Amino acid sequence: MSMAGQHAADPLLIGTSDDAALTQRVLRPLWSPHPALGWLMIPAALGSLVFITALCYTFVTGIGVWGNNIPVGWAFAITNFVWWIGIGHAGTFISAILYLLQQEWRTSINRIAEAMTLFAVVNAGLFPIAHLGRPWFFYWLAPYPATMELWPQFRSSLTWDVAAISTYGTVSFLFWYLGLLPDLATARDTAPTRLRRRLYGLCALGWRGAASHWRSYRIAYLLLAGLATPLVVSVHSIVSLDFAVAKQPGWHSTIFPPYFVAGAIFSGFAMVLTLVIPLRALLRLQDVITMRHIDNMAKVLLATGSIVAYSYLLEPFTAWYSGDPYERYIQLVGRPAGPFAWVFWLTIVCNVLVPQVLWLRSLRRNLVALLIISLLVQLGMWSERFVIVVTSLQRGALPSSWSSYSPTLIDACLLFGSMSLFLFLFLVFVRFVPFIALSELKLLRRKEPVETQVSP
Amino acid sequence: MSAHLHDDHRSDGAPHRDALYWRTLADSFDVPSGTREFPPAADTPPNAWSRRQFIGLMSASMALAGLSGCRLTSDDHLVPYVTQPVDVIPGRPSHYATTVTMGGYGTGVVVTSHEGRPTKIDGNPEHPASLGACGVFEQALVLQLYDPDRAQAARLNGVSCLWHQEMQEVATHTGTRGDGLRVLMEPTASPTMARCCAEVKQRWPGSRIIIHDAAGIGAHGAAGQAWRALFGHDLVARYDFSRSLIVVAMDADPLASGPSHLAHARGFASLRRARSAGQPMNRLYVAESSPTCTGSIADHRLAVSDRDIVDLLLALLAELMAGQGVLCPDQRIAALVAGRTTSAHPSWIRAAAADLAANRGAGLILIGDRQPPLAHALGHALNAALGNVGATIAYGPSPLMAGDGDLASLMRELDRGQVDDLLILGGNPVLTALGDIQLGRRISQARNRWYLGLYEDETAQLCNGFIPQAHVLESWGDACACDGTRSIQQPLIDPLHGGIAACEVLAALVGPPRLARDLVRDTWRDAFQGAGSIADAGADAHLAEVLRRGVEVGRASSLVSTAADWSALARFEVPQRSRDGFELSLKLDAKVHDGRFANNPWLQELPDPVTKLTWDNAALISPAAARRLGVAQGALIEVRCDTGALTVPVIIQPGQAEWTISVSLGYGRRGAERTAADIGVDAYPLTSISRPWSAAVIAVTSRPASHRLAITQHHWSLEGRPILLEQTLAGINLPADAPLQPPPGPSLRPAPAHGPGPQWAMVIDTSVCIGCSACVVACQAENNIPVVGKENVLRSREMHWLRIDRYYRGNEDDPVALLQPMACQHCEKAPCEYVCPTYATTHSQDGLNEMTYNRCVGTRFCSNNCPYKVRRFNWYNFADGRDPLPLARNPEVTVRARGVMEKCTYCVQRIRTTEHRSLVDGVPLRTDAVVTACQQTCPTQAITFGDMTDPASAVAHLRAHPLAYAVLEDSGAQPRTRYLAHVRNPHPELT
Amino acid sequence: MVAIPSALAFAMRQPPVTEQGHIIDQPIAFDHRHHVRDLGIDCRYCHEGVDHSAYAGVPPTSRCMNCHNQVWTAAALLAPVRWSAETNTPVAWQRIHHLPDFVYFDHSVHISRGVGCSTCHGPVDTMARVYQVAPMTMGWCIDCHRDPAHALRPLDRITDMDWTPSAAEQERVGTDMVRRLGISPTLDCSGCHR
Amino acid sequence: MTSSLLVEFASEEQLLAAALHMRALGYGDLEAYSPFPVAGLDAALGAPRSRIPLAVLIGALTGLAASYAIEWGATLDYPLRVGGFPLYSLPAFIPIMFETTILAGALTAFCAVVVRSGLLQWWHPLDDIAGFERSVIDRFFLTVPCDDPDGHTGMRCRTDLAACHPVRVVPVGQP
Repeated sequence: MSMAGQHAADPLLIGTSDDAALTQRVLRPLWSPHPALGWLMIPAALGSLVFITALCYTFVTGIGVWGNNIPVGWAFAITNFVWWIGIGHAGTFISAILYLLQQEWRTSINRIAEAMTLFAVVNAGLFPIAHLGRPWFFYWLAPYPATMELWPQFRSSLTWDVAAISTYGTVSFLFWYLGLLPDLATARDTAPTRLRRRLYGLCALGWRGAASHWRSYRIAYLLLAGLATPLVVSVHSIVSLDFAVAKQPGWHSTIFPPYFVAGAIFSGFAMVLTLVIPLRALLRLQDVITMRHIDNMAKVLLATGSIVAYSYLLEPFTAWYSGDPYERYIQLVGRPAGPFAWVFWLTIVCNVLVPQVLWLRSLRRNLVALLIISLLVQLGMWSERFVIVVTSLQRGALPSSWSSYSPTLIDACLLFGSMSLFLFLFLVFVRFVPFIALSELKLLRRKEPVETQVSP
Repeated sequence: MSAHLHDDHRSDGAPHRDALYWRTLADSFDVPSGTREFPPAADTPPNAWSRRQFIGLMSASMALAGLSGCRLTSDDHLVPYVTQPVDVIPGRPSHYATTVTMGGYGTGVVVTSHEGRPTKIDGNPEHPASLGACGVFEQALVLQLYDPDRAQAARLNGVSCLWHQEMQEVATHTGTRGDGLRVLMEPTASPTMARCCAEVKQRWPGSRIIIHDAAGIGAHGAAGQAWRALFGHDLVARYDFSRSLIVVAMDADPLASGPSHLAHARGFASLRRARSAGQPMNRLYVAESSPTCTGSIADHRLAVSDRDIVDLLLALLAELMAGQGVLCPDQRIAALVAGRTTSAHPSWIRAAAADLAANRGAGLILIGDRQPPLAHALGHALNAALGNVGATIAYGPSPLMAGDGDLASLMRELDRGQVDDLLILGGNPVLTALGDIQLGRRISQARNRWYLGLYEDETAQLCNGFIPQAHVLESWGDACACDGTRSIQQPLIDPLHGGIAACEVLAALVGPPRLARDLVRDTWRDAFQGAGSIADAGADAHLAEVLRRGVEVGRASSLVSTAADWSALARFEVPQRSRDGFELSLKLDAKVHDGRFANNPWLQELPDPVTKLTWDNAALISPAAARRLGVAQGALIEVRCDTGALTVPVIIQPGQAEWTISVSLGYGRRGAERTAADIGVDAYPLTSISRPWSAAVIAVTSRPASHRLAITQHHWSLEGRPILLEQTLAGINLPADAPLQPPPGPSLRPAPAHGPGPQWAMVIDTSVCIGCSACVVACQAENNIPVVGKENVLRSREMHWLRIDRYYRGNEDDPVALLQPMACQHCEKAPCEYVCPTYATTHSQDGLNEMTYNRCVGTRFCSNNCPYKVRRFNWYNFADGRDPLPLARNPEVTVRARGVMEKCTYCVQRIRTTEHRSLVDGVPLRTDAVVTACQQTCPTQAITFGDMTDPASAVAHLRAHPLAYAVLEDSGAQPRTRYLAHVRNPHPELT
Repeated sequence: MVAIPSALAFAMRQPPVTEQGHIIDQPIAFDHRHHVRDLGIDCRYCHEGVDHSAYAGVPPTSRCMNCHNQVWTAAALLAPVRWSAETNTPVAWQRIHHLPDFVYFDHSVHISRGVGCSTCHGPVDTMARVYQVAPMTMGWCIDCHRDPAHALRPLDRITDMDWTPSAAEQERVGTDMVRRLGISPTLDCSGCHR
Repeated sequence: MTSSLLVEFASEEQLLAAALHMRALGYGDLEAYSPFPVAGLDAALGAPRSRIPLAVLIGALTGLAASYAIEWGATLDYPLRVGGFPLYSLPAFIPIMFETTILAGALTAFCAVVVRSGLLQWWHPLDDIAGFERSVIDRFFLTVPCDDPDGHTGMRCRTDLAACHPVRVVPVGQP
């Protein structure tokens, strides 16, 4: 998207006279944290506790405690998994792709987005393991020299998934951590107490901003960005293959990879907005995260949302055009008029209609509206995955095995519990980690025009 | 079960947790040992503990080793016999031929036993009532044997007692004539029982033997009344379906119920396999109120109320006499016909009449046991007029023992206080007695009530004396089939709970207690004419032979000539013209029969052949009635009848007669059986002496509440998909005809390469599948398939590897039913295999789609990707927690733990065992040597299994047949299991 | 990241884990050295099921008494046997060779194909107390199933404890057996797991 | 004996200029410290071309090869028939090969940073100099190793540096 028009309109940085002040400003939340964070942590921690309890209960009793059945072998767990991994895509997208595209406006939000990615991947990684019938054997999906002389079956997209998710998790972490090193060093050298100095110093790995450091740093960061870019695209493509390689009507579709990637970034940006808007207000970050950031993210939301809408249009069309009776039934009857039709229509409303209002500049700049929209989009993306997973399975090839599905309390606990865990981790991050890329901001200061008044 | 049994024998600290199943026998010291002919029961669940350890959560730590956790099983023992029985080879199952009885009639079975543990029941090919097939009830007996709810001890007035002393006590105080002594028993065709009863009568001339049969089959039902009136004595009709080209069944289900249904089904199928236009094929007309298995494959099914059957018969007679010039056997019938003319269903009647007239001597009119005597008489009239009697129908002497009266007579005696000692031998009459007999209330009028029963059921609760009954697999006995063929019942195992056989009780009454074995032997010796030691030797040799084969082959009783005395017609009540309004039609249940199997988890979870309902009974109403009443599936309705009211959930059943509400009996049990408790509603109170099988409905009101019915199939339409192909006899035109199904399109994947050796394949002929579900139970018994309970069935988590899909075509009020047994299709290009990340499901050299439980991590992707959705998942530890009866498990099949997928394996254990035997014995493997459980038990032999690469094999032949097709061929999976299109033989004028 | 799995993979192959050589006390101090080597009793006299059943079988007490009601009738060592026979109580032997319940191993087939007792059970005739010799892992089974020739011997030497041919001899005999008996051991999962 | 001077600057421009100036005067082994990467500094300090890209390429290719070897080798090790697929189903191997390529590459890149820029060195002599911590906040430093025979601590360096308007000059590495 072209920034040309925007430069005049909105600055990316407001009213920070010099580096020292900027440093002071950005690290303030670490040294004198906002009390609200602490209060927020309590419900988040409790929710995480519920999550862990539900996980343990499932682990001990068996996944019969979920609503799954035959034919609906996958339901909430896989829906949550796809949802979380999708959300996790915005981080790397922002930090890698926008970096390569030299989009300056990524600077003050990329750290938050990357952290969000990590925590989303943590959740996403838990569900596939938890959904196994015998989770304690999860490592059978990894190649190791077993005494059984057996190896994983590499034609299964689930095996690909293991590789994709673990790679994505690792690379996202490395990317995040590498970018964090200079700021950890800054934190080390500005930390008020000796203990914190020690701790941040430890994490900073002895970074002291030497030219040699910066040299390898910049090259490596560029390379990581280059590696992460195809990774972002590949991971959700592979996730989509969990469905696309199957014969199951409603899954067996070639547009899944691009469609899933678009959806992933869509939901990811929605999550970034959901996190950034309150955070910005809470910690008074209007001068670092300006309306320009908000506006740009809103535009990405609009763009990806439109791609998603197009996919929604394309899916039933291909089904109809293919003439395949099973696909046709799912797409033209099963989903719009089947047992979970309301979820289907909810998806349409949230993912197709709602984002379109972002054509209006005024709404793109209305924080409350944006917050609501981004929440609706995430709801929509979750239900989209639910529709894909459940309604397809419910209406398979043999009508004799068509069945209903109803989630259980444990299903709900796991879904909302995982959200709490996510929130908890994020709050911890905001509390203890420099959540704005300080060194990059200092660089940015020198490129961008700096205004002095803070826009509301 | 397991827990319960453990409790019994905790004290001795014996090795209950051995991993080698055959060692369970060695727990002999657990059982009070006496002079046992058979090794006593193994009282521990084989493998239960060790399996839990192997496959359970603990094994996580062991997994890397790919081995069992040896450390965990350090108390793992090998316990040999002290003295090994001669006929037992540890690790090799033994097979015993014996007899099981239903409604008194015997069915020959072969029981598989693993070191004294009966695990499976199959038919005895030499027995005329079985011919190698086996019904659901017979098979489920093996589970009943180990039922933990079975009565454990004899008691008198609440305190345990020695039953034989008490019997002698009864004998002493009964006095010389025994006027106050009544024996109430189930119908029996057992020579030994007859002998014992005779001895009782001889000792106490004043005593009376009352026979009560809830099923009302044959001599004890309406048919019996009809025959007695017409012919002057008890008869039993033998139907030869293999020679009946036109079968007209009136409110009858001859193929799936009744003592000879297995033989009927076999005979019927023999004329149903037409695979080219020329071949002879029977045509089936069925008139019934509620769909049955027989009705499901009818060429022309008529949905009429039970009360209209008589009119239908009269109309048929009228049409035959008027339209086809058939001579009426008697004026009085003609008069009757003239008196009642109905214009209903003219085309059906015309077609049936034309067919019957055209096939004189090759037709068969059957009347259901629920119909009044008049209907049976008319049926006989029709058969006689058409010359079917003697051709397709033969009358033989009834092998059932004639009693001195029925419950009604007992009721009167009870009211008059003439009964001092009432000895009830099984049958749970308090539950099954007709409603207005109110036996539950009246029984207390007998001073001394003894009950011999398997369970502490409704009857036991009202009797002050109770004796645990020996299970049919636990005791000696004998029985006759419908055709009088005698067979011996031998015990497979010592009584688990010290059960007593009925004949032993009677014997103890008249003299010193004797073992059933001796009673049976004496009976047979006497029957084997001649006395003296030599003859005895001959008798014993004969007995041994019968024992080995399980049946006295070729000794059917001779036929009796029948000359009907039509004057008897006058004695039959002629039902008045049927009124409008609903009729409540009561029927025996396809799963719990008269209620005796209500505690059998296999049967409770078996989907009803028609409604696919499990763990419940319900009111079947027609879609039209549902519209009229404005009720939906599962809604509660209150049916108020002249005999009482009933509140039942509704099932909207396509093909149900519009004005008939059908409810099956045997539910709503109030006995001590835990499994049966709180399931369904008891409809017996609505029955009455005057109308044993129906009640006039006064009003039907819909209740606001509804009930969750655990139905295993929710969608009945084929949605126009290539799932089930049909063809009419006239339509098939071989060999010119091209295959019904075009060959599959091109595939990107290479053609499947077959390894050396046989390539196993299955062909299922849908033309002869009657949906009786015997195969489903056989599969469950063979493969240790757990029972999951109603809650899980409601979540559609039933575990049956083999299910029978039921679809409907045409309008919902009078639809055509389509049946399709559906199990793993063993696809050449199995979609389940390539999505499994751990090689848990793979393809074997001989073409099996293997499921390796111990390698399964439970991603369930295979099930998601299965077009046929035949895979089943262990959502919980079903096998340990809920599978009630570990002793009934087949040791040849792994008991699946929680979290693994499972499915039909083509009975791979049978394949491998056969292969091993052929290797060891050095004989080449015959392709027909492997018989799958479902195939073995199928009454109509609809299932064929074998090596498809062997041109001589039946499978290869059938796969090549133009009628053969693959379900969902367009999925490209290339299933190994093929089906033969459903061939029908409709009357040209009715199509 | 690589070290831990490989360490585990190594550990799982070690005798302590596979239970090789793990000695267990038996209720009766039965000495195979005496019965097999000294007395030369054939394996099949006691383990009678081995050539026609999946289970080799443990001898019933009556089998012991066949001889021991004649010899050593008063030996204290044999008191448990006599007690078992008198009280009709089976002897609860400790299990040495564990296979998981989902593994269906058929002795008779292996015997009939020329797999000797000692091939898997080792030199039982030299064991005071029997212990597990082979690792009994799936990999160990599979190795023979992939290349049976190195594990086969003439059918008349099945129970021969001293069958130790030279490599060449084994090669010759093995390949000959494979050819003559048309031996092709299954590698299908359902061969052992069902 | 060698000693060096730590020179502090207020802006990156001064640092850059100083670096260029000193190198022009023949001073080698200059090292600069800054709170953010200063464009052109590497050139000014005469840093050699980084070999990290090559390392990453090698690492990535190794990952690719390894995963291919594992997938194909494992399939051959126990050839089981699956869904009628050919044993060598390369297309199905590609996703994992791709992922491992990325993974190995990324790991190499990170390790390369740690190794090449001598991280994991939690203490450094400069850390003892008060005010040096501002190198990660807002100040720019240059270390000039000056080696003069007369023993006087970098007299000439100081004079040379005077032209670069340093905030201050601190001697380091004194015995």
